[in-house]
Order: sequence, then C-alpha cells, then structure tokens
Amino acid sequence: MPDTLTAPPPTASIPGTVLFDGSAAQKGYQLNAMCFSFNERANREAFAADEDAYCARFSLTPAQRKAVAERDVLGMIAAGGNIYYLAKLAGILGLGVQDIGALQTGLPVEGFKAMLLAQGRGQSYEQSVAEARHG
Amino acid sequence: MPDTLTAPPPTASIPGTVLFDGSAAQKGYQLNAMCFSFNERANREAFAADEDAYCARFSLTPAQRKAVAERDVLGMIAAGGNIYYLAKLAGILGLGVQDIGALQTGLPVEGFKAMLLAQGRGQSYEQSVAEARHG
Amino acid sequence: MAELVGAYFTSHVPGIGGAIHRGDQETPYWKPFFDGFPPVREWLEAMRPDVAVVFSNDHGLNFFLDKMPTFAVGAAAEYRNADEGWGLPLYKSFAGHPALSWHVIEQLVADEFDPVTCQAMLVDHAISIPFELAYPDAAEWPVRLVPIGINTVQHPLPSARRCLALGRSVHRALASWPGNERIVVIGTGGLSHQLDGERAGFMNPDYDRFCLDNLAADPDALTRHSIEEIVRLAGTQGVEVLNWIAARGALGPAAVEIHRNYHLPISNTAAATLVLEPV
Amino acid sequence: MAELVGAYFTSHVPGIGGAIHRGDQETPYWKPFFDGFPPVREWLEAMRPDVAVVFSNDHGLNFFLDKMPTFAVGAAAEYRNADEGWGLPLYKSFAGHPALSWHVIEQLVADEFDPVTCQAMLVDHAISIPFELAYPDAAEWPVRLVPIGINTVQHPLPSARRCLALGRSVHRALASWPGNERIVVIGTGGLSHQLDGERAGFMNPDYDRFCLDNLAADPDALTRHSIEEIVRLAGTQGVEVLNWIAARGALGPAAVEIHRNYHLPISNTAAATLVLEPV
Ligand SMILES: [Fe+3]
Ligand SMILES: [Fe+3]
Repeated sequence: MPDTLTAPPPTASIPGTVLFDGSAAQKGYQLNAMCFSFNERANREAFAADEDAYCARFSLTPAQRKAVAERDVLGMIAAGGNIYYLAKLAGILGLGVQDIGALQTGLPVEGFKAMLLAQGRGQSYEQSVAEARHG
Repeated sequence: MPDTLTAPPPTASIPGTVLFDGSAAQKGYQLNAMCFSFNERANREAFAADEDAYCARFSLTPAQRKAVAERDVLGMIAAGGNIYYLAKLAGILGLGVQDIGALQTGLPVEGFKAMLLAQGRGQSYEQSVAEARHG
Repeated sequence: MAELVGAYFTSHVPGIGGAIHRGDQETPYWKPFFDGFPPVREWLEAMRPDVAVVFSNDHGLNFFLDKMPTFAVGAAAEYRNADEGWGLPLYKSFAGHPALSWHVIEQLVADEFDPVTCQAMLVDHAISIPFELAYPDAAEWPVRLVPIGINTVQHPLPSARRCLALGRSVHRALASWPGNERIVVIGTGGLSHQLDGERAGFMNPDYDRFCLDNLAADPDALTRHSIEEIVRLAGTQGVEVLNWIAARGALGPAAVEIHRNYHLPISNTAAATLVLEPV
Repeated sequence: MAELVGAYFTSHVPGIGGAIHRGDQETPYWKPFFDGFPPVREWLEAMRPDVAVVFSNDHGLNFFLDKMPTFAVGAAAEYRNADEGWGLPLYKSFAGHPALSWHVIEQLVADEFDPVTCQAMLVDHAISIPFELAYPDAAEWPVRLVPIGINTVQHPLPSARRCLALGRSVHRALASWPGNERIVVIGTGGLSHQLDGERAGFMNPDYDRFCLDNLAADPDALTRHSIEEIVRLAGTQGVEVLNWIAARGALGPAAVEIHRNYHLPISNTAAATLVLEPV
C-alpha cells in the first residue's frame, strides 16, 4: 500500500482542513442559513441589493459578517461556514471553485489552476503547491 | 404470561386496525398534508371559510374529499389519513378523541365513554364493547 | 463527572394539559392519575436534575411525511412549543444543551445509528406535558433539554430491540460526558391506547403490566414482541411504549423501581407513571 | 424476477454540466474525462435498465442543518431538480418508483437502519449529472429513480463500514423484489477532492487507485479507514466515496470490473468512472 495511505491516528488534525462537525455546525448556523436561502433567486437579488440588510436579517455574527464583507473564505469557514452552502454565496460573488481555491491557498487563480494541472501530470499535491508558490 | 400476550404471527391482520405504512402514507399524502397545514390558525380559518376550495388547494382525492365532507373518520383512514394528522382536522370540526372513537366504533359518544370506563373497572375491551353495543 | 439520577416515565395524553388548565386535578375522573405525581415531584426535588434527555414522538408538529425521520436528535439552543392545530395556549420553551446533544450524536453515529440531527426543532405536548406534571409551579423549566424523537407515526417503525439499543448507546454517551450535570432520562407516551380504526378505545392492562413489571429488571423482555405484535397488544398508539423502552436503555444496565402509578382510562388511554433509579 | 444488471459510478462535479451545456466534450481539457463515457453508454444500451437506485449526497438543496439526515430514502412519485443557488438551467425531472422505495425502506428498517423517508425530495446535480453523462440524447430519463442520500456534509458522517452495510441491506431488498424490472445501481461523487480550507485543491491518486482497485473484488478494504482517515486521504469532499461504497454494497457479494476511466483534474477533482457487473 503506498505511503499516502498510511493514515495517522484519527485524533491528529489534518493540515489545512477544518472538519465541519457539530461545533462548526452550531457556530455557523446563521451564515449557512443565509447561504441556503440563496437557492432562491429573489433572495440572491435581495442580498445583492443590500448586503448589510440581508446579513442582518439572518443575524450573522460579527465574525461572519466581517468574513462575508471581506470575501474572506477562510474567515467564513472559521466562523462555521460549510462549503456546500458557501458555494451558493460564491456564485453570487462571481467566484468559481478555483477562485475560492485561490483565495484560500493564497495562490493567484492561475497559480491555483496550474497546481491542479501539475497534479494531473503526476506530481504530488505538496510538490505542485510548492512549485505554484515559489515558481 | 397472560393470554392477551400471546400474539399471533405478524402476518395476521389486527382486527379493526389499519397500520399506517408506506402504502397508506403514499395514498394519504394530500389529506395528511392538508391536516398538517392546520397547525397554522390562518389555514384552519381558510378551511372553515371555504372547505371545498381548501380541499382543492391540497388536491384531495375524491375518496378523501368525500370522507372529509361526510366527517367519515373510517373513510379518511381508508383513504390514507393518519390519526396524528387527522386529529388536527378533528379539532376544527369540534370533535375530541372520544367523538372520533364513537364515530369509528358506531357507538354513541356516551356509549364509547362508558366502554372506556368499563375497561377501567377491570372489564376486558371485548366485554366492554359488547356491553356498550347491546346494553 | 455527570450523574445520571434516574428515569421518569409518563403518559402524555393532550387532555392532561386541559385538565391542568381547568384545575381538574382533584376531580374524581382525574384524581387517580394526578395522585401519581407528588412522589415524582418529591423525587425530582431530591435529585435536582439540571438536564433532561427526553425520548418522545412527534405528533405532526415538527415532522411531516415529506421527510420523516426514524430517530431525530435535537441539538438546538432553544426548543419552542407551537400551535399543534388546536389553538391552545403554548407551553413554556426549553433551553437546550447543544454540547451534550452533539456528544450524544457522536456516540450514536459511532454505534451505527443513523440519526437526523436537528439544530432547529419544535416540541409538542409529548414533551411539555411530562414537565407540566413534574414541575407544576415552575416559572421556567429547571432543566435543559436534549430531545430524542422516535418514529411511532409511519410504519416501518424501529423495532423495540432497536429502540432499546438506541437508548443504550445514549447511555454510553451520558456515561462518558465530562460535564458535572445531573441528568434525568425521561420516556413519554403510551401505555396501551388506540385512537384510530374500528378498534378505537382498545386498552390492554395485561400488556401494560407486563411492560411495567419488566422495565426495570429485564427490559429485553419488551423486545420479544415485533412492532406488529406491539400494535396488536398495545394499540396503534400504544407503540409509543418505544419511547419508554429507549429511555430505559439510556438509564443503564441495572435499575430499580422507585414509584409506580397506573390508571385507566385517561381520555382513551391507559396512563402510567414510573420512576426508576440506576443501581 | 427483477434483474440487477450492474453498477455505474461517476464523479458529479457541477462543472461537468457546464461543459455539456457549452459542448466542450472534445476540448483538450474535457476530452479525457468524456472519453470515459461511450463504454458506459454502450453498456447501458445493452443492459437496458428501467430502474436506477442512486446513492449520492445532497449539496444544500434538499436538506439544511435544521434537520440533517444521515441516510435519506426517496419514496416520491416524481423528483424535480431545482435552482441550487446558481440560477442554472434546470435538469430534467425523474419519475420515481414509490413501491420499490418502500420495499427498500422496509428492508432497511428490518436490518436496523434508521432512514429518513422522503415522500417529497428534490434532486441536485449529484443525481442529474450522472444521467446527463449516461444518456446524453434522452428526451426524458429511461429509468425510474430510487434515490438514497448519504450525509457527507456534516460530521459525524456514517462510517464506510456502515455505508457498505447500508448498501448490502439495499441489495437484499432488490434481491427479494418481486417485480420484473431491470435495475442499475449508481454511486456518484468523489473521488479525491477538497474545496475548502488551506488544503483546497488537494487530490490523491494513490488513494483513488486503492479504491478503484478494490471496489469490485474487496470492498471491505475500503472500510478499513475511519471517516477522519478518509478525509485526510481523499479530501474533505473526497468523502463522497461513501456513495460509491454504499452502491458497491447494493450490487451484491461478488462483482467484476467492466470499464474504468480516471482523469484529473476536472475542476478541482480527480474524476473517475467505473462500471461493475455482478458475478
Ligand atoms: Fe402520543
Ligand atoms: Fe459533490
């Protein structure tokens, strides 16, 4: 079995990864509820028309409001956002999954895409990220 | 173990009893959806104001509509009604659980109540029903 | 370390709420039922639980047939009662205990249960009435709530064996909870009654006694009957005994009976009240 | 007697729908992925299934955190797609097969699973895209749908072992179904990918190959990893492999690989396509 299958004990945390568990689900309820509402076009338009008022309607926490205002995806996740729901907000903001990936990794979008393509050429994730980061 | 604990094979049907199973749940969906809507006062008032229109809004089947129109509880159950939801309709119609019991057993309400009290004095259900039915 | 002080079981017939509202407790019809509660209140006063893990079933308030859970675990910060369709006065809200709820959910999933997790949940008379009976003078409930719902509405229902196992998994969660709460387990509903069909009004004291006699010492005895057999023996709504069985599992391996009351009829129902303590 | 013709597995990345819409199938970026599908289509044309039992996960369309199921079984007469938040053109609706759905539910509950039963259910791209790929020219889907949802959104997720057991219970239901339908099992999602966090963009062909190599002959091998280990190995959304594992269980004890395609990246995802037949 290759090395990448040797998993450490489950208590060890996973680098660069937040598990959306009960604690996050509790913390992020309002933010995710707002994102869930974006399944309806009228709600997306209401958000776009008055972002402050719409966030207030869902009682976002200050940390959530700040992360949304700053388009800070890692901040949204730290504030309990779940990517399956956040993806709907990203759509409103005109961000695709690669834009979001770029924002979270700190890579430029083209760098993030190149990192994905490098993995497609057989490079490891770590190597691909290192190259994208440092040329 | 007393005799009343000797249960027959599970395939045997239970007298005077309809299990609300998947088949009933499927058949009764509209009727139960209407009854579920009665958790809101405005819906109860809409039903009371125009029963035909309200039933039509929930696409009741003809059998369901007929049973509701005739306050025929056994008919509602045969049409897929579930007692936990039907109880809300009964409330609108001014019927308590003993009124419903009377309607379903064919006993007068006082007879149904007497049948319950007879069980409280230690008589069997069968005996209590027989007495209520034939004096 | 948290302490599991015991388990309290009671019927939850909606009409009980009406009797309380009217002050009918001492009337001949209601007295034999309400007389079962002073010992419950004294016991609770002595035990002073501050968390209640309550097994009950929804009565068409919180869930509909569009998405009907087998087991639903509340993980909300607050649980409100709401209009159940009869326009009655609302019961008091409950504060939740989300951290303990999630701890229970983690244990359940680890033990191969498949709960629906509810960060928002309404509670109906099946939860409110047992508290009205237990704390008649409370301005607010002295316990925080972890509600666990069991499907008794739409067949296939989970088997008695499955519900007992569910309760036992909850017990493991409570036993490993690092907080210092005093926890009471509550099972509500039943005992024998049937509201629907030509057999409406059916009760069965023999089966109820079998349940009451075995619940403390040999709860597995209650799992010998299939759901269909329980319906035959206890009536279509008598299957609410599943809530009792699960609550008994949550109490732990060994238990002793502290108090029992049994009286019928209350409305269409054989009403029972029971207090067990772990040993 | 119903016949279980085999199982089809594929990734369900939303961007695939965009590529189909734009007609990008032959572009250098997409061709290696779409080239995996002619064999799937030929196989389906030969097998002519008329029912599809599909294991997938909801992406925040049908369920929210207020009431989040571990396992959800659809029992609707019709399943509509709906706006997932991006205002994209809607996918075609599916006709359901309520009788088979209830048969599956009965088996699951008998086998001590605790599903949510959904007489109303929306379906998202995780179900629609596999059909767009399999039947690109269909005016309407040639199969009726029994959708089974697995929680991959909110931890605790059901373990791989639990998902495999779920699938095996579904297999027992299909094996005892008295109809004469031709049934295909479908698992959608994965393989390795991670959309969220600083590790966004993570893929792991080693783990994917481990899954693909073992799924037919030794699916229990995939249950050796805990959920946390799967997240580490496959990424936060790579846990969608749970849908594959459950679908493999539903195929029955022994299976052989008929077709495989694997290509990365498709969007942020390592995309795989697989067809298995029972032996
Ligand atoms: Fe009840
Ligand atoms: Fe997905």
